[in-house]
Amino acid sequence: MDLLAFARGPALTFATAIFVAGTLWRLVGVLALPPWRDLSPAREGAPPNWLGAIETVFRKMIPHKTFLKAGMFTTVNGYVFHIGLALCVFAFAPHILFLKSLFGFSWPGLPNGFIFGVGALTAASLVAALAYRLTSPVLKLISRADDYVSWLLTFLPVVTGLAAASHIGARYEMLLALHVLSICAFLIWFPFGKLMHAFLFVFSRGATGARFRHRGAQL
Amino acid sequence: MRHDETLAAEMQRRGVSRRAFLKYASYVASLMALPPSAAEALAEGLAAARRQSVIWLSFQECTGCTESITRSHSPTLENLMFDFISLDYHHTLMAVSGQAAEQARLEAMAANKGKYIVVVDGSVPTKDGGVYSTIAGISNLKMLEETLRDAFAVVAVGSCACFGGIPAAKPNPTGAVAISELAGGKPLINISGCPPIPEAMTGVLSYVLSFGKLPELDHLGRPKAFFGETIHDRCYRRPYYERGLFADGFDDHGARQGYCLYKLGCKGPVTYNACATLKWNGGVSFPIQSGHGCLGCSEPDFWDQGGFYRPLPTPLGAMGPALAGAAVAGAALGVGAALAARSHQKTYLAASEKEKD
Amino acid sequence: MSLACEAKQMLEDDGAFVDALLWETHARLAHFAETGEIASIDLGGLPMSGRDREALDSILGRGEVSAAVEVAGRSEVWETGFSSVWRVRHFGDGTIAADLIEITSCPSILAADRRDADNAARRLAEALEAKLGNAETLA
Amino acid sequence: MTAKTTVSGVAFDAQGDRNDTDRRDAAMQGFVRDFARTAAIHMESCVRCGMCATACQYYVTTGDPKYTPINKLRPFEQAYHRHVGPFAPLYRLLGIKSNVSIDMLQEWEALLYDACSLCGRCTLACPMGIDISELIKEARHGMYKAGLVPDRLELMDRTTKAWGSPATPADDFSDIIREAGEENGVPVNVDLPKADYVVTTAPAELTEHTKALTDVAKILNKIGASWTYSSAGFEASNIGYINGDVELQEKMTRKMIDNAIAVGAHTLILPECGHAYGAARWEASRWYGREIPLRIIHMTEFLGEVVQSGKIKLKKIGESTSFHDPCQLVRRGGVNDAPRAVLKALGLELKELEDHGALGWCCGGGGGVVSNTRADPLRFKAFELKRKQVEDANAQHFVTACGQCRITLTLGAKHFKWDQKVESLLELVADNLQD
Repeated sequence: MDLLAFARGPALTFATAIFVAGTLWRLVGVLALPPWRDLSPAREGAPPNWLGAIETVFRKMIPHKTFLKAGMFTTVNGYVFHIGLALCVFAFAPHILFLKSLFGFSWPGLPNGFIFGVGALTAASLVAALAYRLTSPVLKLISRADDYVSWLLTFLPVVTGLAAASHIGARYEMLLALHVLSICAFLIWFPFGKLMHAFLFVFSRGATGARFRHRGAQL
Repeated sequence: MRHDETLAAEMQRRGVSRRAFLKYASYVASLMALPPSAAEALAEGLAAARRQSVIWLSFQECTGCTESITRSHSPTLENLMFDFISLDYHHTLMAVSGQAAEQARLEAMAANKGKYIVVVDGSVPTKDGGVYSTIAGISNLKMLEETLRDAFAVVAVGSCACFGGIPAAKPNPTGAVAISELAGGKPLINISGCPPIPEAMTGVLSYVLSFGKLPELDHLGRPKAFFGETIHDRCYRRPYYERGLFADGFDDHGARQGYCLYKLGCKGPVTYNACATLKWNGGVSFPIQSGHGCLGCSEPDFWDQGGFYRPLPTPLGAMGPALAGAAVAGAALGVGAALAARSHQKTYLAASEKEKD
Repeated sequence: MSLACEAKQMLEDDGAFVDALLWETHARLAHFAETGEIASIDLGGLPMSGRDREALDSILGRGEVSAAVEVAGRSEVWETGFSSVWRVRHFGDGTIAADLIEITSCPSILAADRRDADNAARRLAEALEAKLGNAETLA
Repeated sequence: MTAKTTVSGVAFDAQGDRNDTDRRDAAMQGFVRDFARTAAIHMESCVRCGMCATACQYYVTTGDPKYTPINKLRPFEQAYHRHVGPFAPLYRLLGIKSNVSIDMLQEWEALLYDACSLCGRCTLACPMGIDISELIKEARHGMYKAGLVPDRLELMDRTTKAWGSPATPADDFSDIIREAGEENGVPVNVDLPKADYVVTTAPAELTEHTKALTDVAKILNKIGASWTYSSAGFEASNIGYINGDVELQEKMTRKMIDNAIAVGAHTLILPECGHAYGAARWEASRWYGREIPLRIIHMTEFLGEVVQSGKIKLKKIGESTSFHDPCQLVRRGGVNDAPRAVLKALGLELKELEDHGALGWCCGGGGGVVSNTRADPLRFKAFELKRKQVEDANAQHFVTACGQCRITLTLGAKHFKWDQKVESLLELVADNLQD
């Protein structure tokens, strides 16, 4: 079996299985903990908890202006690589085919040249994020191994993807195999590190949203 | 059969000038993307060479490779190859049969000891002592071993000989293996494909004949001149790929427009061969041009890559059961973890209560 | 313009490629004029369309010499409108087998090889002897 | 009780004479009991983006990264991962997340008590929506259990346990009320067996701001309500809530609620105190164990009600004012409109601070910080932010609706010799009642 067949075959199946099992393990493990029921009467006119939660999931997409004064880079750069990653994952034709094979439906993609540009921008943005993490005193203090591992495992699929698309560095099937393997590594790590925020943000924002909107407080 | 005369003298005897070598050399140089200045050296080499004894062994194969080489597109030019070599044994093409045929092989081996080239098409069954394919009562395994012993080099022609091919596809009932596994250190060239492009076969033989050495090979032993680039890299439909324009079915708008066949399972991006430039049937067409994706036939295990119509980026394994199992396991672990945490918390609280008392 | 039309256009418009080839030819020709070093450009491996080939030949044009060589099929050789720039096209069974631009005084496929002369001399002598023999017989 | 410093030179207080291991284990027990679903989700969700730092007055004014809000949670987080998180058994097995060390707890005491006013501004800045302030409050539960609390706060805790209030023995309460009534010429009700409204107090009103005691009486008398103060349940500030002493928090909650039920009140009025609102309005039912059969409202909500319903009429002051939003009342309590409606009824033109409402900066003294003298330098540093915004608003009055905020702001002004009076909304209303 060559490396590409290994990557597309057993490696990908294993990694995806770990991803699914780990993600459910972590989510269920947290959500199955008993809640502290809030018996206090809601503020008059407060939305029901589920609505407060959903409102907040969206509300938190945009930071308050006052926090942007110091957090502009974090916010803008964060948006750049999140949108970049989303476009690369969900709008690149080969990726759509991959997702179609998993979910059974597909959608139109964007031209490769455009995706390539987005990928390059995303890689640059990730490098900037790392540089910021390594230089900001606050981030240096609060960062831990998880942050650097998660960064690397996000960065690798982007650069191997760019290399594969531009045929730089090695033969295409080797680059493709490395790309798939880097995604395997990403998937395996995902449930155990902060990458999990891709799912957790809904619950995290939602929980605070329910708490605050119940009180009639703004977020 | 011994061949003492130079090819130039032999051709001259037949009233053919050295221009024939020059023209043939131009042709081969162009095929193999050698610098045009190499054409003259190639012509000189060919002219000075002796007729090359070639022993062609056919094992577990379908004769498609022989069909391919004998139907090369320009008999007047390409057939010169058959003037340059002496095909001393090829059981499909030779006139004699039976004992006489095997005798011819042994004679050629004796007469050209250390100089003859062995061409093999087909894979060799190794299971159960190789009983699954025999010629004249001799197993392929034994015949290969015997013939290779005094050969100068071996050329594996076709994906079966190069990589095991279809006989070695799962579940490989005969234990078929590639020639490379049995070549025992002899210089080996793989010319893969199912079948290989005829020009690749004649080009490589000419090169060896003229320069007395192997051309530059890739990591799979294939001449880079023909296997240096992917079908995708040289495909005329590539701009559609870059634009994200794909055929979604074999009879949809995209297919009629001639859009890229990637979504229909084309293996062009990972297949190294010259189909997109040399094409087939005298440069008439190649699979993608006629509307079908590349099968990847010149790559190892092309039969076992999950299906010809399975797009390249899709996973090879059956994900469904694995993921369902993982989901159940993950949820169970999650519930278990939550219960464990609760009991752990209770233990802690109990300890704390005790302390209070 | 729709995306599909654009892509089609992209496949067809490739005039820049022929220009590059002509500049390359010019450079080699100038070098030949200066040093006498011959050169040739193989068009076979280049991704040229029929249209490109037509464009190339219409610019190069036809010069003073045109020749056909019949060996292992047909070959056509002609000098272009630019002296010392030749086009050599080998056919095998009707299709193009090799297609070259050669920058030289005379393409080698046209020149006879001296090593063939020996055989030719013998054959000519044989032809003459045969002719003489015939005359004697007649006489 | 001894004042000590950690290896890195940070001061910490320790109560009791337990050995380090016992202390550490007690902290872990305190931490672990608080991880319910929401806290666990929040513990899992941090992406270390650092946005919370930009929201914290202690980080912004000092630039010291250790004041980054999420950093203050490190021991709590470590306890979570080791004992409660979904991978906790794995971590314990592999020894990946070690137990919290006593050194770490001592180091973090100042971060959890001196450098956090529980103002919750970081919660609004967190893109993941982590309620950091709530988590810090829960982390304090473990710190209290371990006896690692600033001595000044612990002193208030012990006083409350002994007296029923950090300000005065419950026995003296009725006297203080009656004296204030006489002094200010306002008829007061204390320890009536039955009343519709029970009014509660905060320590500042029993010591410095005694006029507040009669201000509320004046308004209640004006609307002709049946109301009373009760010696059996007057203390609303709930030091247990602030210190992380959950037993005391529960005790104080029960005392106040049980009394109000006994008096047959339909409404319990909380004093002008932010944490009282958090503890009673939103958390009381958690500690009381069931829904509470009466209304609990903040003084500001009460003022809003009587003003907006027209039960009282106010004289128009006709000047401009700025308003300091008490964090627990506005940001974490949702009472944003009532104080503004009252100011409007007073005919005051409101000049909002640059950051106001839910986004207002904390006075810097909440969460016990103002009582914790050890934190004074940090608190004064944080005060600079507020001062600048108040000066920029350039209004004639500066009003707030929380006694603790008022004390903190007044102390700050005094420290910087800044001539700015901080007024109470209740007092303004009481002083401008129309006959």
